[in-house]
Amino acid sequence: MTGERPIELVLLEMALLVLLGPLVTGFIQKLKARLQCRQGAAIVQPYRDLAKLFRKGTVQAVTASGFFRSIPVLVLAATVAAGALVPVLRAGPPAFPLGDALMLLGLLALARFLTAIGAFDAGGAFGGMGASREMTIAPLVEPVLMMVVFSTAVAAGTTELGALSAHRGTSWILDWHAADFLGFAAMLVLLPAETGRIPVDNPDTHLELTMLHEGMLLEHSGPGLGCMVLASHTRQIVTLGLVAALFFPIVSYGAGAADLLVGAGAFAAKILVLAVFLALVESSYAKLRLFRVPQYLGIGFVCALTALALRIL
Amino acid sequence: MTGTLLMAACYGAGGLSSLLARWSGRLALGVGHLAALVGAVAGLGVSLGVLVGDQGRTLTLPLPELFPFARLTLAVDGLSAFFLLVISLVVIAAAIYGPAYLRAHSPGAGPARQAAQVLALNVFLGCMAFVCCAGDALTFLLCWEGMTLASYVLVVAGDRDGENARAGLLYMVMTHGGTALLLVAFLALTERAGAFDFAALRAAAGGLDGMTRTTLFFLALGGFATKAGVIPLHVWLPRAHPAAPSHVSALMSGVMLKVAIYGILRFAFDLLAPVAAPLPFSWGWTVLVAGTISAVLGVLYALQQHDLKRLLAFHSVENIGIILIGVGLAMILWRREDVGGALATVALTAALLHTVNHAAFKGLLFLAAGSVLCRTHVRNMEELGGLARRMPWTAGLFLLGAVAISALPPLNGFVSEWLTFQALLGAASRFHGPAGLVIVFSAAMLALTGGLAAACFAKAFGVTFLGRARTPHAEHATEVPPSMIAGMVWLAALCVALGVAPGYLMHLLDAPTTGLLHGPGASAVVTAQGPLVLSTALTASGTDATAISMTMVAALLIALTAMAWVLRRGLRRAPPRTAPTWTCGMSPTARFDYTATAFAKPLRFVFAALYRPRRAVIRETAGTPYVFQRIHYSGEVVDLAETQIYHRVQRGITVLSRTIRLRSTGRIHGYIGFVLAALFVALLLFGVGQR
Amino acid sequence: MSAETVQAIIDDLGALLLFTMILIVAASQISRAIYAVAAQSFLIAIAGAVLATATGNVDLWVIAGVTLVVKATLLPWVLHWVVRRMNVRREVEPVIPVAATLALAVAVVVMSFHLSASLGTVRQAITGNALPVGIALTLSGVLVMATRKTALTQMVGLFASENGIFFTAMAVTQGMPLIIEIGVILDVILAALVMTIMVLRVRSTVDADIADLDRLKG
Amino acid sequence: MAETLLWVLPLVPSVTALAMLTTRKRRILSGLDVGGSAVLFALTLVLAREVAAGGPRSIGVFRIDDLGLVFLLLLVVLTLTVSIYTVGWLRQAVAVGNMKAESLRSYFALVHAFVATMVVTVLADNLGVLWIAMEGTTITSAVLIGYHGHRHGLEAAWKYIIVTTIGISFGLFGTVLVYAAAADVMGSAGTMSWSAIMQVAPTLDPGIVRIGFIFVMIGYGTKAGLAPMHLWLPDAHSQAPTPVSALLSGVLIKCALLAIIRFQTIAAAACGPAFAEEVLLVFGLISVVVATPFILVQRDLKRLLGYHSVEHVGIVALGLGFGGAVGTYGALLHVVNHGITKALAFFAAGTAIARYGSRDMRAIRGLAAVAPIGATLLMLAALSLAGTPPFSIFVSELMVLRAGIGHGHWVAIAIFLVMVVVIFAGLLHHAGAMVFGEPRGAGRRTEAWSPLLAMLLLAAIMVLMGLTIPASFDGILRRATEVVVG
Repeated sequence: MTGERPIELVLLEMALLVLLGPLVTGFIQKLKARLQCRQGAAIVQPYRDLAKLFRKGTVQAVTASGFFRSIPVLVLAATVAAGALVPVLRAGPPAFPLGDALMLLGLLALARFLTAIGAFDAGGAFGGMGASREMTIAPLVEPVLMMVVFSTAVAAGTTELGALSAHRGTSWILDWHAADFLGFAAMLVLLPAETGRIPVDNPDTHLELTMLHEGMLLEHSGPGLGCMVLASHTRQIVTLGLVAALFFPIVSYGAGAADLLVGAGAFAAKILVLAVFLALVESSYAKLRLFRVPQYLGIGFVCALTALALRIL
Repeated sequence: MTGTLLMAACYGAGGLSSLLARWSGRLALGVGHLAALVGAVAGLGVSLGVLVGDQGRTLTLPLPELFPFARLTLAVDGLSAFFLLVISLVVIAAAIYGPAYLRAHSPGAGPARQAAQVLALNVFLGCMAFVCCAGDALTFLLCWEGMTLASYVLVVAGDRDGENARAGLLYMVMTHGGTALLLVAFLALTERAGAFDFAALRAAAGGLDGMTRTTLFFLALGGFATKAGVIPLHVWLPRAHPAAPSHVSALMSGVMLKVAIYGILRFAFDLLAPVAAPLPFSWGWTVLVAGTISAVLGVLYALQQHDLKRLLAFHSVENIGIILIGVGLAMILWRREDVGGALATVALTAALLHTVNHAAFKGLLFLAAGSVLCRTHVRNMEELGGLARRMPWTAGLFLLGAVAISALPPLNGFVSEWLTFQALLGAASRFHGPAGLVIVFSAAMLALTGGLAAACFAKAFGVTFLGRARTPHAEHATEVPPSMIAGMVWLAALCVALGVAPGYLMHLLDAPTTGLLHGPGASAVVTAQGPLVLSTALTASGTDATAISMTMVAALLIALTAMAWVLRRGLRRAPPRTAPTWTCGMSPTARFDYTATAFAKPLRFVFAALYRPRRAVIRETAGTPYVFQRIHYSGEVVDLAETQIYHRVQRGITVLSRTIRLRSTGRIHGYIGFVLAALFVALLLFGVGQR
Repeated sequence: MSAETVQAIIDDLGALLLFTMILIVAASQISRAIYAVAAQSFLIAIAGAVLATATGNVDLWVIAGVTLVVKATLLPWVLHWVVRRMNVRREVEPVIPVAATLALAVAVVVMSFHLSASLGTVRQAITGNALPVGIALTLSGVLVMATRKTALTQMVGLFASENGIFFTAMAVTQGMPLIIEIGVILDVILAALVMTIMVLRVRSTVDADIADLDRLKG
Repeated sequence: MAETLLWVLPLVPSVTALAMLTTRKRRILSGLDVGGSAVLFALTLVLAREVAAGGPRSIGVFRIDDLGLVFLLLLVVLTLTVSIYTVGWLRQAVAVGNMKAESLRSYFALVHAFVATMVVTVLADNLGVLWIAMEGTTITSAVLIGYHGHRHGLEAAWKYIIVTTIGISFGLFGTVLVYAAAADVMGSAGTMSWSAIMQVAPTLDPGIVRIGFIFVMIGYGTKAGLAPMHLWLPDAHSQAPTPVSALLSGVLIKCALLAIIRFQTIAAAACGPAFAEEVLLVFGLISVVVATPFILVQRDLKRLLGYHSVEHVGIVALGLGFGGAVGTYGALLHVVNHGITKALAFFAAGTAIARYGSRDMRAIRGLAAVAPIGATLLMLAALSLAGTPPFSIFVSELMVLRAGIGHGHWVAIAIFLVMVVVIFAGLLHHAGAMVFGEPRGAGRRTEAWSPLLAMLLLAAIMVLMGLTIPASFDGILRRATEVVVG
């Protein structure tokens, strides 16, 4: 197998993801604004928000229990840990085995689970509503994600993301199999759901009836809310990174600084493409009713299943 | 050897201690559970002795000659030892937890009831332990039925209401039917072998032809599946388990079902396995598909339950399904070198690992639910809420169990499901064509199961422990006594240990895996890169191993948590203020909290085709139809298997019997006529023309 | 007297017995049925006497005598006494039409002859038609019990089938050991007594025929 | 010694019966009752020892071999426990007026006469004597069944006496035919002694023996309660006084089975074992199947137990029908186990009925609350009857199953198991409904000691036989099996 990734590189990549997460969000927001012929906020706006949040004090609901304060911490930790599993700069498995795609999805699921718990804690109707909807969507998204992962893993014979992208090698869209196209299509369908964007969720509104993820954050405030927001930024870029690792080649295998820079550039480009896609989708579609979402995800499911079938048959 | 005897002696003593109830029920409870505890420790010793000791070693202990036609023996090999280990681990917790629970839950219980409970409990434990240690068919059957009978007593002895009796009846009847199948399977072997001990049965099975072999296997599978609660044979489970005292529920759900798994493994890989040939395809595929269906439907039904213990019981159906997926894969792959290789070991390891994991977290969850129950006397979670502040220990431990059962890292549930996934993927990459599709589909279903389980436990934990107390029951709850907490902590520690450092258990799995598969042991395959790393080889060539390290991930999580905690403290040290929850400006009450029904409603819509939900809305309007005085909503989700199969069969039999009974006129002429007719027909049938 | 003659006589007696049985089956009044049974028992006594002379077996004389006294005289008298004692309806009340009963009886006779014909080797072991006749008598006696309402007719049918057994016992085996025969007869008497007592008790407590009670069912 | 015992044994109950007529006092009567039964019990044990030591003995028309010994032991054990039970039961029955104090002596006398006739049936070697004794049991027990003297009792008694008399008149016919076949072989030295006939059995004419056996099967089968000749049985068992029910169901039908077994051996020797086994198998299956629906939807507790006897007699017939050493062993074991368990069930049911004053199971609720011990015993009996370990019946049913599977009667096994499970459901449903739930219609009274003692004795035997088969008893059973299958 190619390109062992030393542990410090893994940590570096993780830190990179955490730092770049808000930037992606800012970029998407800016692009949306442009597409809607608005000026829009600066790309770095998310950083400003975070900085402000971390400087604020905390207001906690009277009914909240002891768990409430630690929820944001755990959520953030789980999400960032997931970030450690995505290959960013170089392909190939890490020097010391850490986790694979299943572990990544597991950590994201853990974060989501804890968020839902936190939403219940305050005891308002909105938190419960948000949690209910989130936990309705999630079980439908996860299997499809897994199937996409399987569809590539069956070919590569591993579920370790680094190894997967290494196996993908320098191959390019040209020699994709039909299965890859279908899998990628499924992934594109899932992306908005996983990143909490239109048409599944609307990150901008706090109108009770439309929001999923935001509803769970209602009772969080100050640094806690900051952690949650940072976590959602990270979650977004981690998901994009997952797609990249699964479907786009990692350009560089060398160990030199130059290779790393090339890899970084390539990664940035890939993320940029996906971000643009998200922005386009979000500004050209309307949000779906909750009970339409399963049908929407159904498209992804069918694509993924077909992709698997093509792999196996 | 001595350990086995000690175990028997302890359970026996525990049973006898029920006599103490004559003087003091409290004393009887204490002594009985203490004896059970010692017995469990002895069992632990025995099993570890076999598992850690040299491979392939088997303890055998002939019992006194009781029946002229069969000699009772005990034989503890790797597989038995492993299940004995699982049993003992949970029994320890239950024994610590039990006395305080029984006293707290039903203070008014008479000594007779307590005596019955202690006696039944110890008989139950002893029989469970010895089913796994049985060395011959008769011992197996006797202990098997003893186990059923004792647990039946525990179910019906709980409370004196008819509900328990009905649950017990259903339980008893279904398992009895299962035992009938087992009887046939066993006796068919014993009559060929001319003896009852397993060695002879093995030898006799060697000469079977394929058809008979498969028939016997499916008979046995039916029997065990009934006990394991595999859909559609599960209907007794969600009724019987909640009816028992909670620590007994923990044992029934966490351990007793596993004994059925033990039976399946014993039959498939040991007794009926052909000599040096792979198992027939039909076996593995049946088990795999049945497991998948049980997993998905089990969790789907669990989602719609509002009775805490019932919900947990349905999750047992789900987890048994997950275990069976692993078992089925192992059956499919075993001895098929072209596809199998070491993968059969991975599958079996996954199944066994999930067995012990499920025992740990399901036991923990049932004990925590029991703590809630004995403080609030309410099982319906809609009437609970806000317990986290009143029972912090119970809440925390329940949360831990919830994370574990939802297969979320870094706890143990994730490990076994990860292994199962790896086995599934490996099999999928080997089998091409429809077979591979089935495998992949069950992998997807397994993923769906995980997600739904997370949703279900978010609901269970959130509605039960968080938010406001909805009823006085919940308001006046207090934390349970330390002994009960200790019992739960023991299992919680198991969950964490198995989750963070699973590699160290693999050595204990060597004996059963090698013993059954005659191949490489679990540790050789799964922890090839050292105990900290779990790795599997997906391709037949063994290259491209996928490797994860639960330990590393856990460490990373802890480090990140510490860092995040610093962040969370904020840059400015402002003391946190408290304010009422925001509810659009209204003053919030408990009625604002999201109920379990509401939480599960979207999923009920999504899976309406499976649920067939029934809902009834009754509107009481004042004079005009536009003014509602009260709206009463009632909805329920019916168990398809129950309504479609069981009720119809039962109704059919009853109606038939009624009609037959009504036909009988009590006139003596009819009686005489029957005698005469019988003679006439008999003479014509047997008498005439045979010379 | 030669074996042929004995066999001939026994066969004729058998035919007569069948005739009396048909009388019993067809009887429309209890008293006639009782007379028919008495006649039947009388014929059996004759059969016993014939066999006794043929074989010189003293036991058979005794049995013939006992049969004459008990079954041809005592029991019919008891039955008559009962009939008078409780003035029951004198008519026999059939459960199914008499014609149907007769048809069944014919079926029984045919079956029994067919049956005994099917075991040829036994022929020489048995005197003539004794076996089929015996089976026919026994079965159609029970047939009467099954198709008649009143308790008395059932007792009549019972005695008729007992007669069948006796006839077979005599003809087929030249008589069972005396002690056994006596015991059997005593048992029959005892049973008859108990039954009579029961009939009378029911008649006295609840004014109904005991054979009509059908509360116990299911 | 043993020979003397052979003719002393039937005398004991007869003498007791006569002695009963000398007094009217209940206590003295009960004392005589228990005493007589105890003496019978003791003497039987001595006899059993003798036989175990010196093999079969015979004197005159009486003969004891291990086959008979099995039934004799069952008989005396049940007689003793019934006597113990009767003490307390009678006190209660007289108190509520079910039994008239002045007519007690006739009751006791009849019971012991009944026992005496049964002893004779078990000991009889001469088939004629066997028949006479059998008719004797019919007459005595008929009077006992109608003892209460009310309408239903008399109806049941009438049905019983008429049907069984018809039945065993067929039995007599069969006996005559077999005797004829024997006389045909032995000539003038023709005898009705079973042991003598067994000597020449292989040479008997198969055709006539076959017809004889069919007659005997139907005849004694009626008495044994095999379907479809069983219809009298639920009536009789439900109407008789409880102790008599226990005797009827525990011993009497077993005596009829003994008669059938005796003839089966002859038939097996004369025309091959296959024929007799076929007949037994068919009737066994019919009995098991026919009993099921009536058990499921039964309301009368004692009728329920009656139908259960039908089922279990069917199981014994199945065991004999499956044949072979295993099947016969299992059948004989089942005879004993069912006798013990069914007696226990009748006792428990009787106390429950007395407590609630009704046989209707819908009226009996929450027994566990008002009479814990009795309720437990009832539940145990029900579970054992349903065939769950660790109770005796499981073991014998296991043996029967072994025989069936060993001989490959798969269809019979399938039907049998399905019925057993369904019956299990029905029985446990009824028992659970009676034992659990809220008690109504009965207050918590202390449970009388003597019925409890009797029941505990039986329960002890039941559990013991479920956990082990004592070597001595096993020996008896083995030799008895040899007697049957040679």
